[in-house]
Amino acid sequence: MAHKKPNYYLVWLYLLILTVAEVLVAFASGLPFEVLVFILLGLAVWKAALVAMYYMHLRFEPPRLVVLALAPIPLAILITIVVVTMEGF
Amino acid sequence: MSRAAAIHAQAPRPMEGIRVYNVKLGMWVFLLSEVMFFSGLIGAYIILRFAHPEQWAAPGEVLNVPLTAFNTFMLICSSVTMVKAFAAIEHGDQAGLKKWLLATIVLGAAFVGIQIFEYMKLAEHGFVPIASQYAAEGGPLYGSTFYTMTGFHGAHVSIGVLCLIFTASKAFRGQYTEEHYAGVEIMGLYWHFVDLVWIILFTIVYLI
Amino acid sequence: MPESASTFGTGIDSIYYIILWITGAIFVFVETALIVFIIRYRHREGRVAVHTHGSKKAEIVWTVIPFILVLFIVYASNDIWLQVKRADQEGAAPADALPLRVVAKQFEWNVTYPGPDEELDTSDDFVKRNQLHVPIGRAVRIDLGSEDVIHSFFLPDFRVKQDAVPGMTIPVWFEATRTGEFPLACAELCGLGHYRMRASLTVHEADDFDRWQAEELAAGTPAEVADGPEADTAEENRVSEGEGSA
Amino acid sequence: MSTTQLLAPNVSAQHWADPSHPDDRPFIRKYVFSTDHKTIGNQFMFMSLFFLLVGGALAMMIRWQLGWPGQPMPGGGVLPETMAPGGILLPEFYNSLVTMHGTFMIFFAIMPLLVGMFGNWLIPLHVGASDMAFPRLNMMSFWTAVPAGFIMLTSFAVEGGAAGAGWTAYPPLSAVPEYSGVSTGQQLWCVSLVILGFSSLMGAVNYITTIVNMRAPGMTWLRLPLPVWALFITAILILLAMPILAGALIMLLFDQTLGTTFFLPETGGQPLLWQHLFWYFGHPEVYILILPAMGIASEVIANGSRKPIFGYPAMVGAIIAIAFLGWIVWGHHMFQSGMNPLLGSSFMLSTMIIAVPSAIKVFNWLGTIWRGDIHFHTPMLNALAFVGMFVIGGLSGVFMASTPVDIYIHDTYFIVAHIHYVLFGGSLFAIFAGIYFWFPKFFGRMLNPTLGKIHFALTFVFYNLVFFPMHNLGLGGMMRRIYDPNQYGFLEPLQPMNTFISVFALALGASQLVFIINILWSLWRGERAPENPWSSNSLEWDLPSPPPHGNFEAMPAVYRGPYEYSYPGRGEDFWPQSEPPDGQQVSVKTGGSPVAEGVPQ
Ligand code: HEA
Ligand code: HEA
Ligand code: CUA
Ligand SMILES: [Cu+2]
Repeated sequence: MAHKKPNYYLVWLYLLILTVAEVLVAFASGLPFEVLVFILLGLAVWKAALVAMYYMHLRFEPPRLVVLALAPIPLAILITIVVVTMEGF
Repeated sequence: MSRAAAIHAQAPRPMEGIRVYNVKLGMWVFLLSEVMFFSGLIGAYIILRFAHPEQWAAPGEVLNVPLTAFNTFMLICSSVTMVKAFAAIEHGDQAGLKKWLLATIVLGAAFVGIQIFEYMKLAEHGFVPIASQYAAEGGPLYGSTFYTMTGFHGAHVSIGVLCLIFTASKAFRGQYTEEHYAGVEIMGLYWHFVDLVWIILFTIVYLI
Repeated sequence: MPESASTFGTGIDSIYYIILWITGAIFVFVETALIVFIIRYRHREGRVAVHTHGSKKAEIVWTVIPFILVLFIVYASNDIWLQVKRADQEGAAPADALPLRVVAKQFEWNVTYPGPDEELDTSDDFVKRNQLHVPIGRAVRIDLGSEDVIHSFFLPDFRVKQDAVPGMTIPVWFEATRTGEFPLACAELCGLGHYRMRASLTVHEADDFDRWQAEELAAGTPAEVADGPEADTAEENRVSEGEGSA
Repeated sequence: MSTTQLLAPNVSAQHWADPSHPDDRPFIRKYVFSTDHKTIGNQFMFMSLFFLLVGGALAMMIRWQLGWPGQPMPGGGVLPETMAPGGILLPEFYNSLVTMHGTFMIFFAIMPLLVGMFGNWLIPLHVGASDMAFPRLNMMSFWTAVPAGFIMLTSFAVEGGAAGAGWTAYPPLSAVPEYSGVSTGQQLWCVSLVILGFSSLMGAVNYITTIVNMRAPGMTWLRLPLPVWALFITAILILLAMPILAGALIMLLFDQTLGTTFFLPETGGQPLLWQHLFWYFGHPEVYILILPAMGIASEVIANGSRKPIFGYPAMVGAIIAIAFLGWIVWGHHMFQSGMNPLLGSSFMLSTMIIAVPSAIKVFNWLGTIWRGDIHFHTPMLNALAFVGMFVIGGLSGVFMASTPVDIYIHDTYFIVAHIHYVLFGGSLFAIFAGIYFWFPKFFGRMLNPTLGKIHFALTFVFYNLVFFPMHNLGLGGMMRRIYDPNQYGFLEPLQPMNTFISVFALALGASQLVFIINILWSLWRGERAPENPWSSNSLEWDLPSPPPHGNFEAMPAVYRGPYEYSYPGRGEDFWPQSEPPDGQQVSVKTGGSPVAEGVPQ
């Protein structure tokens, strides 16, 4: 292996803690909906990033592959933003 | 013609592509289109929900969050076992490979099982995608989007399990080695991706 | 294009002609260049092509010029676009507009008139099928809806087109500048009767319009459309008989 | 993983052609279930040309109805009662005709021709590889496209007839049988396109991997022939756009069959949601249909005018720019749909800006023939026609991009004119150019130039007589997809023009017979093709026609860009990419595969 192996169990622990955190935030914290959405999405993205970086080894791949892998994200975000901005319907 | 002169100055050298072997690159490229597929579904979900918030019951009211949280836990575990299998074969540890692959299969299958169970419970409660027969709180769009998104993810997991079984059978025939483990690696990529999608879906479908 | 019969029609046409001139010029320029080069540089014994990989300068020129041109077109188009389409926004449509409701369904247009009180959903409303009557020189504001599929409310002479989408009520406005009878067409494929989903728009002199309205009320035109196909499309109106539409 | 594994994965496991022992694949592996990219390319060619023929035939019926409304169609008697009793087309059948014409032409003719055929023919040869990265996947890609097309065809035969909601299939019309009178046909339409999506997806994965990873030594990004660049970007568009369509189609299918209501307003569904998803796929799709055509045109024009392509980097940049902008303009199909007008304004801006990279391409083509030494071989003629016609189509696009003007011309024949100027005048002429150009390489025989020129002349003239007047129809206010314009008083004066168009449309269809005959005749009787009939530069022309299984005998080496024509001080006016500078010897081992061991299999 060209790179030093990450501690997979540690990542696993992270994911669990974050999941628990999510559920707690969603139900136990009386936060207003807008804030809630924000935090929850943040946590979800964080978890997703962990999986991609360590389990899918993106962190240890040549940069060009990383670029490739991130390519569709803007598009995905774009369509969502545009459709959300249309109080037109 | 300085430009033209420069043209053949460069001697041929072996191209390196992007230093990732074909099968792996191919899998990554395929996963990109998967990202777009789920973005499409999620985008639709967001539009419909923005247009008709009243059709969505409060989180946990209709959907069984504890059960699904447990299911999420299992899927996350299956990711660890998968990556351990990969780590094992990288060092030619055949036993480890088999052990971890089997573990992944079990966890994956369990996830699908629990999801089916969840569906049946929900259906009893009148939570169905069909507008005409919808009985639960909220409105039919809630059900339609829920079943479509989670259903397609479930399908991906099921396919993943089948592929895992295939991979495992090859592993048991000792067809992977320290040098030849591409099959395991791309299997892992797909599996982790499915996990990743679930992480997102769990949040936006169950918690928000 | 048919002569414009609405206040903003001429404005829209002028944009069309601006674009026609710009693109026309480009068209002539490009095609002549193409033809001239083709003839001028056709293969001849002993002709050698010039070996060049291009010219930064030239490329910058023909990147910047089109860019400016299109920005100009956008700038020229935008105001009138918003004026036409944002019927419910401040300053777009005149405030004193006459409110009407048009509901499309396979394959007819049902027009609800507010009656003398000029208020929709009041007792003196009345409904006509496939007949749109408006006064001249006064803006009309139409709440456009659909009962079944997507149709498109198309008044060629008025440069008005707006899809009628089921589940949505979309505001449309225009102000007639000519009296007479004009076609109202459906421009969005809406089933096998799409090709004949037509109606007529009649523009009256103001007092003439009131007279017409009075007559209709006297004749006791219903506030609800009687179902069943309209007379002149009754024969061969397959959907409302055969497959039975909504 | 050790660096040796990372290095040059492209040289690993390529099975180069071996002249010493003959290709001994059994017939079925060689011609039917072949994994050879050249064979698959040929298969795609025959399949798509067949569907082009089908689409054309449907167009002929459309034109008959519009030219002579309500007249019994000659030979129409053979059609069943449900379509054309006594040869008179029914309105519901007309809707199916229009829908299927658009569907076949876009999804089963032009797309597989440009992507399936040229993609397979050109990519491995142009980058100097022995085959695609995943030959078996490649084969599957073709053999999933076939059933998709078959399903689409059979939908004509089912109860209620073929899909009739337009190729854009707007719900509720497409989702509720009661509204359209079509049920099974519409569902088959969705299923077929989902399957086709899989096929395209497999192709795209293959192309991207091959181009990124399997370029021969010296084939740097800026030495790639433009068709490969175009196909690379196109593959990315397919990869990211097709899944969106698949998702939307599946939701539509659920609405049709399960009773969900994604697009049905009664219980809160959004008809506009479909339009957003469809066009979010749809506009990238139309660039999928033009970018490869642009690449082919560039190749042929540079070759025909014996000049380096004018501004190669700019050409590449323009392709990328068009593809990127293509993602943020979809709303221009929805200006009149009830979408927020402010959104309309921003979509107008982004749409207009696409004119800029397109301008770069057009003017660089002009720059390429400028002071060239133009040889008018059939491919060149078609390529020049491509430039001329694409400009017309593009400029008419600018009218529609202007929101106020679009109010009037939306859903009129002005749009139909635009469609055909970009798709026929653009894509199809480029396809003709490409077929005339590469046919010899892949079938070992030249296409007959005389027939070729006749075909070109007839097509070019009739094509313009058919589609240019459609602009006027549109300005006259004639709506699309109408079965009988004469229902409207204000359209009756246009009938003579419609008849005129129809006459030449029939002529246009007929003149395609020349092309068919030319192909069929040349396949067996055509004169044998030399290695390099057009004295062109790219790698495939070093190989025998047709190239052997495995293409090259060893990893080829590349020394320069693909467009070094008329290089000063050289004997001949072309300079193959693989020719080593000033007579230095090619070592067969160039770039060899010492680093290949241990790449995971
Ligand atoms: C190959 C396919 C293809 C291509 C390349 C294009 C290219 C373009 N299209 Fe087209 N389009 C279609 C296929 C295509 N289109 C189809 C099939 C439909 C109908 C869908 C349906 O059924 O509803 C459609 C519909 C369509 C619409 C919707 C119309 C409506 O329904 O109301 C619009 C609106 O903006 C549009 C715009 C454009 C523009 C701006 C371009 C631009 O990319 C064009 C850019 C090119 C040029 C501008 C010419 C060259 C440039 C110069 C010579 C430089 C100078 C130019 C200027 C300064 C202006 N197209
Ligand atoms: C690439 C795409 C393409 C092509 C080539 C064509 C070709 C033609 N189209 Fe096309 N058309 C569309 C794409 C295309 N069309 C689309 C997308 C629509 C919109 C659909 C909708 O509204 O939903 C449309 C709609 C459309 C309409 C509008 C219908 C309506 O709105 O009511 C009309 C009407 O005249 C028409 C006519 C024609 C004609 C006469 C041809 C002629 O050019 C046809 C001439 C014949 C051929 C080109 C076939 C020749 C065969 C070969 C060359 C193959 C050779 C075979 C072998 C060697 C085996 N088309
Ligand atoms: Cu209503 Cu077309
Ligand atoms: Cu478009």
